[in-house]
Amino acid sequence: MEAIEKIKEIAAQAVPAAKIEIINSTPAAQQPALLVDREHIYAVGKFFKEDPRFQMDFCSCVTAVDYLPKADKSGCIEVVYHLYSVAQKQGPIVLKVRAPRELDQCRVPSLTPLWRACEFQEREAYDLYGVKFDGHPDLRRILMWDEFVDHPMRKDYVPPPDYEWEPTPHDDTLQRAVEEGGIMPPTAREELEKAKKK
Amino acid sequence: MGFIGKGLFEGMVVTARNFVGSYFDKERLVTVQYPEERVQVPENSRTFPFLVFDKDSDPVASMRCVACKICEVECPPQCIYIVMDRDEKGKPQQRPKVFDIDISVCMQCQICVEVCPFDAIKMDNNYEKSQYGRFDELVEHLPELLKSNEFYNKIKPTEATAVDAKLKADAEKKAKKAAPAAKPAATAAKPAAPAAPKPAPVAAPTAKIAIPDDAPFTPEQRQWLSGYLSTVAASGVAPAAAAPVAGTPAAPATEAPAGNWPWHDPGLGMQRRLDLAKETPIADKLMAAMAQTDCHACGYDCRGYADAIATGAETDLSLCLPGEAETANMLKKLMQEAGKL
Amino acid sequence: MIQPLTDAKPYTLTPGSNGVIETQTLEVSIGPQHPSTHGVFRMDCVLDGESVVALKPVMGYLHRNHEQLAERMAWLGSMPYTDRLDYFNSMTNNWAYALAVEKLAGIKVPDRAEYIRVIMAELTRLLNHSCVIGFMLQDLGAWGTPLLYAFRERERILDLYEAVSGSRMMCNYMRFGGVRVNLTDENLATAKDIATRFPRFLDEFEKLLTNNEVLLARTQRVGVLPKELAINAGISGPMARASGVDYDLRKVDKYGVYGRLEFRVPLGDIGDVYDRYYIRVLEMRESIKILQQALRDIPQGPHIAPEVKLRNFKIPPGDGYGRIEGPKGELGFYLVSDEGGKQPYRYHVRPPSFINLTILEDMCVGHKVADVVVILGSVDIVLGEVDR
Amino acid sequence: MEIAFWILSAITVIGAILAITMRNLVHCVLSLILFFLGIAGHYLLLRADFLFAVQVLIYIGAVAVLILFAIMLTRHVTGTEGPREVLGGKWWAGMGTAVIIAGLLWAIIRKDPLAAMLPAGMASTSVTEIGRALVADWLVPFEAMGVLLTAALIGAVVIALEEVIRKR
Amino acid sequence: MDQVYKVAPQLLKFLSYLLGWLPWIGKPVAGFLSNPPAWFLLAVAIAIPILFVVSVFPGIFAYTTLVERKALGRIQNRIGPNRVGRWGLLQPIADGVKLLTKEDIVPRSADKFVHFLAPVIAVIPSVLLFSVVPVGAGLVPVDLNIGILFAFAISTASVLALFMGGWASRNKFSLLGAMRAVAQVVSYEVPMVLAAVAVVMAAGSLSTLAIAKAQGGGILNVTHWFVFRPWGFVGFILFTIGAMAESARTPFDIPEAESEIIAGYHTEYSGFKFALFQLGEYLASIAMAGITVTMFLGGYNGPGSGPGILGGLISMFWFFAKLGGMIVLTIWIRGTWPRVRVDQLMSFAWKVLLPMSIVNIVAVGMWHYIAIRPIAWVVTTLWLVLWFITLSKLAASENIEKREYRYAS
Repeated sequence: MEAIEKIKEIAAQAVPAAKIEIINSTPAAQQPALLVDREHIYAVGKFFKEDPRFQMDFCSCVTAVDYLPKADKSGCIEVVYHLYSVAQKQGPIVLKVRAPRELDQCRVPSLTPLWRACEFQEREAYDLYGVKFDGHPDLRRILMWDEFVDHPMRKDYVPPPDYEWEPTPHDDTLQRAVEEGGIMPPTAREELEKAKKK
Repeated sequence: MGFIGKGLFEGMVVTARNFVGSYFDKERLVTVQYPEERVQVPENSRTFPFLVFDKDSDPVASMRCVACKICEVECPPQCIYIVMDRDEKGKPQQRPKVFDIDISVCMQCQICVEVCPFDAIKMDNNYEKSQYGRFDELVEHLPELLKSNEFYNKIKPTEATAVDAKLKADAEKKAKKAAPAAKPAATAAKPAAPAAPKPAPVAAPTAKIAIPDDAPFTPEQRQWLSGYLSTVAASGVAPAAAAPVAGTPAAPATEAPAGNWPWHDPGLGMQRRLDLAKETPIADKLMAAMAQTDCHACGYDCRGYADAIATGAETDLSLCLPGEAETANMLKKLMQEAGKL
Repeated sequence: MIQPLTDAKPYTLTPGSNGVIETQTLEVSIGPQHPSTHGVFRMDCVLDGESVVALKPVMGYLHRNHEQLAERMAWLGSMPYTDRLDYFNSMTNNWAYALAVEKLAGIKVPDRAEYIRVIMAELTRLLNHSCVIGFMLQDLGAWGTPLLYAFRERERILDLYEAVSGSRMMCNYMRFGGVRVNLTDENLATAKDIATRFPRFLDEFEKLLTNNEVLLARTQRVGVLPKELAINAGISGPMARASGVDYDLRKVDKYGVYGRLEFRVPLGDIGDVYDRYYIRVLEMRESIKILQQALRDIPQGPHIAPEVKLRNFKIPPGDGYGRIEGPKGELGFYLVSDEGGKQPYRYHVRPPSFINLTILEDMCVGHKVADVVVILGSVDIVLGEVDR
Repeated sequence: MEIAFWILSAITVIGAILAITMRNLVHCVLSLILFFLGIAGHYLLLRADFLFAVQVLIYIGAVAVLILFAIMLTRHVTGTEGPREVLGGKWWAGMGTAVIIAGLLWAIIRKDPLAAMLPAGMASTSVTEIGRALVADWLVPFEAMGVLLTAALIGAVVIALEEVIRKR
Repeated sequence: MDQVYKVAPQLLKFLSYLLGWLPWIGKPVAGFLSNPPAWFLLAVAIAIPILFVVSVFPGIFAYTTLVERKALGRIQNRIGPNRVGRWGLLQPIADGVKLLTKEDIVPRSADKFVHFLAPVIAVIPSVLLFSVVPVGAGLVPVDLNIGILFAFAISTASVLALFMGGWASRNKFSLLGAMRAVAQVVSYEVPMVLAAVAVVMAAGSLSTLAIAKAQGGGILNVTHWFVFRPWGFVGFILFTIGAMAESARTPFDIPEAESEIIAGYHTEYSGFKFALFQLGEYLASIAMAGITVTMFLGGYNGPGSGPGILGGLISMFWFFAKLGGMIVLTIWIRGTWPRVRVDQLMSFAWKVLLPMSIVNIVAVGMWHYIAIRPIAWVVTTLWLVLWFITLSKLAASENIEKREYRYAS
């Protein structure tokens, strides 16, 4: 595998319109990624898959990361693809694509047409992060049930008050369980309420 | 190959051999008749944690736990709940008043054992913990949790021997260190080693014990706690042990009321604590750099250790065990900033 | 161009197009409570008589948001939780997570620890493969006999695990930079004993199964997965190799000390259930070879890198992906560290059994309902890992 | 014997009536099986053991099961509750048919009692006699029947296959 | 029944002798019994076989389940039931009590009447089957001259119960199970009957007693068993396979394949109805084993069997020993083999078993017409072996291939 700068150059030549940026991993991991804009991620992916120098035929891992807005920069949801080549036994090429955090704008093109491996993983990213993958053949929730409303892996997700009573009173969850009507045995509820009155 | 059915026939030979073998060959019949027969569990086998104490005569006083809450913080499923014991003035004692482990939540990962700096919590190998209830029955409290060091030596001889040796070496080292450091007046009164006997519990009975507002409790817990402490104090259960044990110091020098240190909360992060202590004298800043567990791993409580450093009575900056290197580095930095180092 | 997408549409199970199916089809929900879905897993099948015309896997019944749990605790805190992913192979799960963290933090693992890890991983592979074959035969209706033989052998391996790590299944054994406790000579002797004994068990197992005509008739040319689809769908592990995909991370990445050990990677040609069964048998035989080499070569030395702290372990900001060849396939961890670095900002598991399920429908359509459970059994899923 | 005859007759008649009046198709067939059983019992009463076995084997074991199998593959098995109106308003046609058949039967039996038609000893040694009759005396018709049935079978297979091929 | 009718007066006399000691009613009862009227004799003669069948065979069923569980356990390197009584001997009773006290659940949308009727009907044919099984020399509950045919006729009726249970439960798995059961039982009937035809041709009678009698004699009453003839051996295997399929035993247990369709037609049954289904199934299986023994394994014949009290007892011993052997064989197979698929089951029945059973009938013909035994042995054996090889090659070519595996370089 060439150095990441070289790869970026090759990809930029192949898809001239694409805006590609290099993002570094931890110093030790040595897995720098290519951040591609939404419009061209499909083309770049297709290039890496089909180009004889890379032949990235194996899309190993697809996931999303939620970056909350910070003081200096706005937040985003980042979808990460780890590509490997089975044919040439090389990799990874890490592709990243970013979408705004707002649910209605949070959409990126699906790479499922390129790699079937993305089918379930993109569904998972949709389910847990609310990223809509345009062109996905069957974009439904996969881990959460169909009636579930929110996307639980987002960093600003607030779990609903369906706390199941747990005997260790080690934090304020117990308090919440009383106030919000979590699931607990009636005896425990009585005791808690008695203690509260006192 | 051969005729069709040969493989089927060979399979039947295999099962027949196993059928017969199960009557004669112990290798084939691995089942044991459980309640009557038991498999010897390996020494390393672990189930749920217990707390080690050293002296059979007084388990509570001789328990190794100092309620530093490291395990509570590190426990992945958060099944440990610790309330530190305090005397009537609200001064922390070096042991837990409440130590609960919810074994319905505990996942037997033994991370609490690994992180404990005092070798106070160890893994049991008793797997027969079934109960008839789903809730309170599955919470183990201090009395059930306390097991003697002999018991520990019995179930895990190799490990316990090593632990004992280490504790002994530590104690000796501490003792040696304490001897030359005994010159300054402030330190002389401080307890010498964590392994030394703990200060006795609450002395004089008082009518009402109020839990300080900054103690890490929910209002409800606080209310309950203060009520409980008051009753304990009033009924005079504790005073029996009031006579000072050898080596037990008198009350620490810093008798300032346990209050008005907003950073004195182990739940806060280092940065947050330092922020809270921004406009305060150096001693308070030093205190804020500590882990706030009042675990006495250093030989003081957090206040005392900070004062000792500030006055120059204590020069070793790496004594805060719960705070680990983070605290040590910060202490060094603060001291450098204050120009004392 | 971003194509506009209508909201997630409710899916319907009307099979085929232009009136291919005329007779009344039967929609059967196999699972979530079903003897051979290996847990709480559901397959919505449309049957034409006994033949499957459409099948949708439905999962998530065991979803516990493992990733979010991990994002709320320190790096070490997730280690015992990885045991619960694929509860058959906690050792390899530990390794995968430790490997990913070591990759991010740049920790060098001592040699002895690497060898211990290889020993444990290969024992896990033996354990997993033999049990999977047992479960598959259970699905085939063999009344648990092969399964219990596999369990009999697994028992010895689990005893070793307990002696080493303290627990039989939830080992929590690996640490960043090594393993938690060193192997004693006694443990090594036990492992050697297992390695010498296992081939005998495999011979017996094969005699019971490999030439069994019923098994052959039930598994050959059933659930065929072509090589191209296997690669494209990200299938990994024995399942991919049964389809002829030459991709074994032990050979490709040479992580740990696999580069120093000699072994071969068996490949199938057809990719049906029988190939998946037999590739596992062959892999077990290779694993025994690896075990013997590792037990022979294991050096003395520390079992854990001394500089790695247990508490307040920190990783510099950035991300990284570490993967190993688990018994079920490529098990990877994608980790992101934030400022502070005391806990993962993002923690993602790439579970092999989840991704291997992608092509379940492709493999099942056209076969009988009895084959569906066998195909599922040959995929080798553990719901703890699928649902996380 | 007399009592057995009446009981069996009652079973037969009730089975027959239920078979045509039940709403639920499956119940109809189950009633039909009851009817077949009654008939089989009559055979047994007449000491026609072989016929009894054949009745059970073929009518219950094969015919009824085939009907059930066919019903099971259809969509609407159950109707609403209550007896069904047989023949609509044309009950008189059915009654007329029944009366005519009963009359004919009565006339035939009166003229030439069945007992007289049977060869002596036939009733008791059924199997051997039947076997001999089928493959010795009536060999040609028997074989012809066999060929006919085989042809019918092949025809059915061809029709079914055509359906399958057309689907593909 | 005829035999019982003959010994009934003696039996009653003995009984009257016993009861004569009783006060009050002893005398009149003894008088009545020692000189019984004809109708009472008949009633007793009818009642005794019925009582025998109804008490002995369910008992065998109960302990078959225990033996099955024990043997399967040992095959799988487990211990098996051993908690209720010594060696788990009271386990069947505990099971019975458990099933009796369990809640009887009927699905809300089920066809209640048919759902109720199905387990009842499941038991009746199975019990009736025993009426033609000779358990000892001349000891058969009813010596029908169409015994074998009767057995087949009755056993087909059992499929009705499966159908009713599966259909009435209104459960898709039940329905699938019922469909499988019906298809399976109907198709396996054919090769089974044809395999029996060979025996009937050789014995020259449909009566089970006559067939058993025909296998007596020879060295130690053993050598004349039909299983020791080429056609008999093949017939035995064919019939055993057919019987196992008919009673849905592994590897033909697809109507209740637990890994595929939960429990098939009895998915929605619980408590005692479930027990009745099991009872019917096991009884049918045992009865089929009994008929197999009668037709191929010499029935009650064995060293020492014969008429008279002692011979009769020995013959009973041999019958039950062989029956036990057959039961153990089915258990052994159940512990070893996987299950076949439904289409394979069908194609096996129609493409292998059916031709083979027809071939077997031809072999019996040859045996009958070749007077010199050694030649008959050679010719029939050759004929059967040739056909077997051809058919197995044909069957194997469809499904089974030999594979070679390569290693990545």
